Amino acid sequence: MEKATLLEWYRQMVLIRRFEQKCAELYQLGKIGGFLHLYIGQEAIAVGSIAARRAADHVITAYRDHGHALAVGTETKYIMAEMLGKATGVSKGKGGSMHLADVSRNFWGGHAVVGAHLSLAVGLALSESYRGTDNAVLCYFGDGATNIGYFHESLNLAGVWQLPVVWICENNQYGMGTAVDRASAVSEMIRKAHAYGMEGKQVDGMNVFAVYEATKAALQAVRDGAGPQFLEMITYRFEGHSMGDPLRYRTKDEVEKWRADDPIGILERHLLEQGIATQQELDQVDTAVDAELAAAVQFAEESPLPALEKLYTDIYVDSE
Amino acid sequence: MEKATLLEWYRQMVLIRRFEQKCAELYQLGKIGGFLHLYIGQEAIAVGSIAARRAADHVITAYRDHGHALAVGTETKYIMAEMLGKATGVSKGKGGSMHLADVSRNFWGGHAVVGAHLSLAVGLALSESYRGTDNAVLCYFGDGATNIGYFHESLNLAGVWQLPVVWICENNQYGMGTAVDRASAVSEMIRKAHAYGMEGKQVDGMNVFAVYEATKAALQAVRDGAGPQFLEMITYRFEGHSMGDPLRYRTKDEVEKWRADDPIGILERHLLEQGIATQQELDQVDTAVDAELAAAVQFAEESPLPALEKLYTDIYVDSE
Amino acid sequence: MARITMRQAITDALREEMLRDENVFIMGQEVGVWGGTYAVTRGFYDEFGPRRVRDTPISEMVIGGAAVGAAMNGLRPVAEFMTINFAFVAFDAIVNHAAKLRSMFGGQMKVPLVFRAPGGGGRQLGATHSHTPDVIFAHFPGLKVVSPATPYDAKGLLKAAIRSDDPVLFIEHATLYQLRGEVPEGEYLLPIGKADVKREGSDVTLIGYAQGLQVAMEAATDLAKEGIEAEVVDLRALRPLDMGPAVASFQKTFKAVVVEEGHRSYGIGAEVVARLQEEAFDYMDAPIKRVAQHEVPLPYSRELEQAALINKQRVIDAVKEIL
Amino acid sequence: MARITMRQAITDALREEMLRDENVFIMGQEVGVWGGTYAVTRGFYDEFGPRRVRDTPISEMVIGGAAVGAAMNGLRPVAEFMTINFAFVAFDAIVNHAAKLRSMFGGQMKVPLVFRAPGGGGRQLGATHSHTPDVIFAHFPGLKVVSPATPYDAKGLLKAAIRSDDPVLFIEHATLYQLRGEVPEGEYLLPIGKADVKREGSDVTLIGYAQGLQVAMEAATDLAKEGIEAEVVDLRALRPLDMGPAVASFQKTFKAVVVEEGHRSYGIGAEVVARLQEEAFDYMDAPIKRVAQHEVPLPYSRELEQAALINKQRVIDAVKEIL
Ligand SMILES: Cc1ncc(C[n+]2csc(CCOP(=O)(O)OP(=O)(O)O)c2C)c(N)n1
Ligand SMILES: Cc1ncc(C[n+]2csc(CCOP(=O)(O)OP(=O)(O)O)c2C)c(N)n1
Ligand SMILES: [Mg+2]
Ligand SMILES: [Mg+2]
Repeated sequence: MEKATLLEWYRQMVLIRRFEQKCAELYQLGKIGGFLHLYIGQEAIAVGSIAARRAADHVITAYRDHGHALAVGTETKYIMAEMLGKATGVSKGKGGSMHLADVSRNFWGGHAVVGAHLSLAVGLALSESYRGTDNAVLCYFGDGATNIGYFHESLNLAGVWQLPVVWICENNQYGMGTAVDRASAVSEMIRKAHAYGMEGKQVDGMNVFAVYEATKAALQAVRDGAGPQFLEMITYRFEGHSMGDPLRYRTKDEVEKWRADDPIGILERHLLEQGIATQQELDQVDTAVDAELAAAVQFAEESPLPALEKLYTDIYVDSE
Repeated sequence: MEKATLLEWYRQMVLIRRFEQKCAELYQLGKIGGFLHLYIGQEAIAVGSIAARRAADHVITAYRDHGHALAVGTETKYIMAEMLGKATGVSKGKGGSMHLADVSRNFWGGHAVVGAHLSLAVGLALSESYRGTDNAVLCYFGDGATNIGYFHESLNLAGVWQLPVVWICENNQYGMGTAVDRASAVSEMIRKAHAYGMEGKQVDGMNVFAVYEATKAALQAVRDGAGPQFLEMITYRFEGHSMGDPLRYRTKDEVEKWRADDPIGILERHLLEQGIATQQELDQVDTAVDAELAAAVQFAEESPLPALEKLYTDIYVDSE
Repeated sequence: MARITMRQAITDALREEMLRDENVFIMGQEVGVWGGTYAVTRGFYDEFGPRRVRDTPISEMVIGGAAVGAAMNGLRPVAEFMTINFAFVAFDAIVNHAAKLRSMFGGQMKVPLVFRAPGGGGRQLGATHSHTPDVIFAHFPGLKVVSPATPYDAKGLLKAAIRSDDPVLFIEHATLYQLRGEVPEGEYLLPIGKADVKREGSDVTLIGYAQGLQVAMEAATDLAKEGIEAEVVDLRALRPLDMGPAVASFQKTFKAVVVEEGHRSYGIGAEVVARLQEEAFDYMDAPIKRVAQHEVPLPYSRELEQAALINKQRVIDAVKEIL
Repeated sequence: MARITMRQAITDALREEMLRDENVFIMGQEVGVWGGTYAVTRGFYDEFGPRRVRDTPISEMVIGGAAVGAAMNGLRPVAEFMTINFAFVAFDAIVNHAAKLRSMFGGQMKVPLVFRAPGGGGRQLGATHSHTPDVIFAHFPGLKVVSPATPYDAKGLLKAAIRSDDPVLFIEHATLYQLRGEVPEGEYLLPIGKADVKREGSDVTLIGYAQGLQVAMEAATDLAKEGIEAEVVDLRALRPLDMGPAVASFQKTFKAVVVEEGHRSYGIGAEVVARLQEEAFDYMDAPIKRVAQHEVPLPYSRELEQAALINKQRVIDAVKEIL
């Protein structure tokens, strides 16, 4: 891995972390509305896996989508503008936190009905297979999402049609307040993959290197015609499910234990201990991220609200 | 197994077979309407498995339900009356072929939306578990039904809540015209069971003894608190999916091969070869069945149609 | 009488019914340990335990279907969809199974269950999460559909729904949870399928339910300041739909505006209009107006979303157009 | 002009569009090897192969969602639900995803797909399998909903639907597949969202679509024998709903009956009535009537089922009540 690449991963992970912290603030101030789901603790997954894709590969995820939007390279300011419901937002202010997308980067959103986007991923993969390309789809979803019918039908059909999808389950141990074992008849998500003819692989989701390598291999397998692949990323969300989570379902101890595995900390230690980067270099990255974020907030704050006439636009193509 | 029991199994299987043949005739005559799905070839499954239940155990199945209705002991004439849409039918003429039920015998129907009744089975099992009984549910469904979301959610929830259900997949190799492998990412249905924490067992569905033993063991396991069980009955439907099936999807040879395994023939040979019954005894059973069926048809034909005033009855309880 | 929130009224109804009848239990996502996403069942898990307060996976189809199965066999499930938007995934279980089994099997079984579902827009959740789709459930015979506008109604109707031997979809508008109103101490039930006059007046009839009713009430208050006395009728249930009070009022005022939060086209208002002109044709002095959501998927941005939703000014304007 | 069945017209439309545009493909249960449950795609599998004629598992959710995903990325799926009853299982994919994604993401994508679904009652399939639930889909902005009554319309509208850049739900009434009508040889498209006068007359306006339109036409023929000339308007699409021809006709006849196969309450007729009284209030001579399905889950028994459904006599009776 080149140093520049590793520093870029570090930068993205720090950017996501600070972006989320800033969003929490703006939510408290009432500037962000709706539901807000933070990605803190899971940064290594979006960053490591999306680093393994080619630009022509598709990305699609659930409502906990800020990390993926930043990792595909969408400019921070357009994402922040969306958070604030501004006309300059990626989705013109119509989508909000849960519905970021950047089709120009093959990032198809941000979807809030649990499991539904897995079926969209099947369609994206089908379109590539139909055209005979070797592009693939990275589809992210939570442990809780594996219990809905959409999951089953999507993984099965992708298997039957041997479509180019890498299914990435971000197993952060809970779906809202429900621990995996209270919602799923099996504890290991890869056991579900077996039912669709996939081997599946468990990956340390706190380690960006492990994530990168596993995704790279899975993408290669897909392109080699091995059919869909399944990765279970073992991770943890450090914050509540969304803002206003009463957090009655897990202990402080448990959270502390996982926080010791902070994915940014792991990468940081690696960079320093292996002598790949100096503390000064990392600090520079942090500073640059803070500046980018401040500029993004300013851009978003200063951006106009969508004009009321926009209410009826972008609904039908034909009538425009 | 006592001789009387075996003769009763034989009688039920012959009754189902002839009932179906008679229905095909009546359908051609326009006396039965809607869709008609015959159970011919699969008789050993309903008979063998229902023989293993206690009367307090529940039975629920899909639209291919005549065999199950007869096996639970519902009088043939009330079933035939339902086929003809008569007021004396089990469902008062409102259900038809696909919607037989006999709640007095804990037979909860006949359901035509593929997979939906698996979720009802979860509810039935929940009600027994809630009350602390050791009654169980036998839930039947096809290979094709394993691909719908209902299947996944139902088997998972039954697993999480450790409910007393025996899932009985009647794998007759096709869902309508679609062979198992063209619809399912795995060929063996028991591999799906693994994803819900069940071992599963493949059973020769043409052999009523195998079916009986497997179901008996599964029911015992459920009652012993081992959680839900999964049986894959390997079988074949000898006729089309429903009346009017163009039968373009399978070869004559394939059908012939399976017909050699006729479940009635297998039982018959066993009874004769082991000296359990004489040909004469079996012939007597056949004759009795024919008489029962003739009487049932007559009863059904002579029964009145539902009065038009019945249109608004049995919809809401409260308004009656 | 105590003034309590709609949330509290619903909590009380659930708790009272669970204490009264051992067959009543609750199932749904986050109803237990979490205490209910909208905090309606807070404390229930500790009080009633995991047997009667059942957290489920994210599996709406089986939540719907298992409730039906349990009800068929004699229990009285109160199954919660976290929001009514997710009831779409369970649509077949609701309109085909809960609603149809009794009649399809000739009355052999009954299906005494309640599906609770918070609904509605106005919380910046985006297009897929902000539906007020009540009408599409009300379309199907076999179901009962209730959606209260006040704490008093919510409590009495939910208790009646739980005791009903038929399947009831009970839609709670999420922005009304904080609304306070008077609720008496003792037990009471309200009949399902009886509309209610919430305000008397003689100049115009406003007809609404749930959030729409509250907007109509606000409009009526403002109109009164201008000397226009609106009678406000609360439908309370969408099936069975009781048009009696609305028709009676219309026969007095000769003018009506229907107020609903859902989309206008093929909405609740369309049916109310159709029935009024069927049942009180000779009293029609002017077109009956409908105030409803703009025909757009609801956007996230607050100002845009609010512009798409109903408000008292739109009701007032509609009234003035026909007065 | 050739007289062909509605089935043939739909087959021809599909085939022509597949030949014209490589991005058009078909997916659904039994569309391939079987040749379509209603024989609409017979021969397609051999002609176009498994890449473009894709048999699916019994998985309506992913049939719906995968069609959306493929459409987002530039293909033009024609996804079939074997019957519209099974579209209930895919309800979320249809009304939340196909219909909402474009607007929710600020126009970043388009979703050019067609969902085909045979619907309707009258074939003794029982309550869960006999819905005419068109109205509940038409309620949602973002979708287009089309349901033709004649072979000519079916062909021209289906071709237009496939070329539309928006998601279209195309509902085919299964009892109309055998209906014959004239269809010209060459290619033609019909605009989606334009109602059509199917019969001229001056005494009363009958408004319908699909099976309801055919029943209205039968009634009109009988009424003519008694000297009553009905004008018959075919809505053809339910969203966008074009009220122009119906309003114009009503302004001439002052009387109208809406005919639909679905349930009356919260049905298509309600919206048509509401719009007529909004747009042509001064022309209302009598209550506008609705002829629709009884509010019961459809029973299996033929006589009972027929009693619940619409027929020409009920239309004639309704007309006579207001003439
Ligand atoms: C169909 C559906 N049901 C319920 C919800 C409410 N809900 C939103 S997120 C969530 C938990 C999802 O958990 P998981 O898939 O593990 O993702 P995580 O939040 O942990 O990232 C639930 C229940 C929903 N959005 N959609
Ligand atoms: C949700 C749903 N989709 C499609 C259908 C149409 N359909 C009826 S039976 C059937 C095949 C089912 O196959 P399988 O489960 O293997 O049962 P079998 O008919 O072989 O007994 C299909 C596709 C349906 N009834 N319900
Ligand atoms: Mg999770
Ligand atoms: Mg099968």
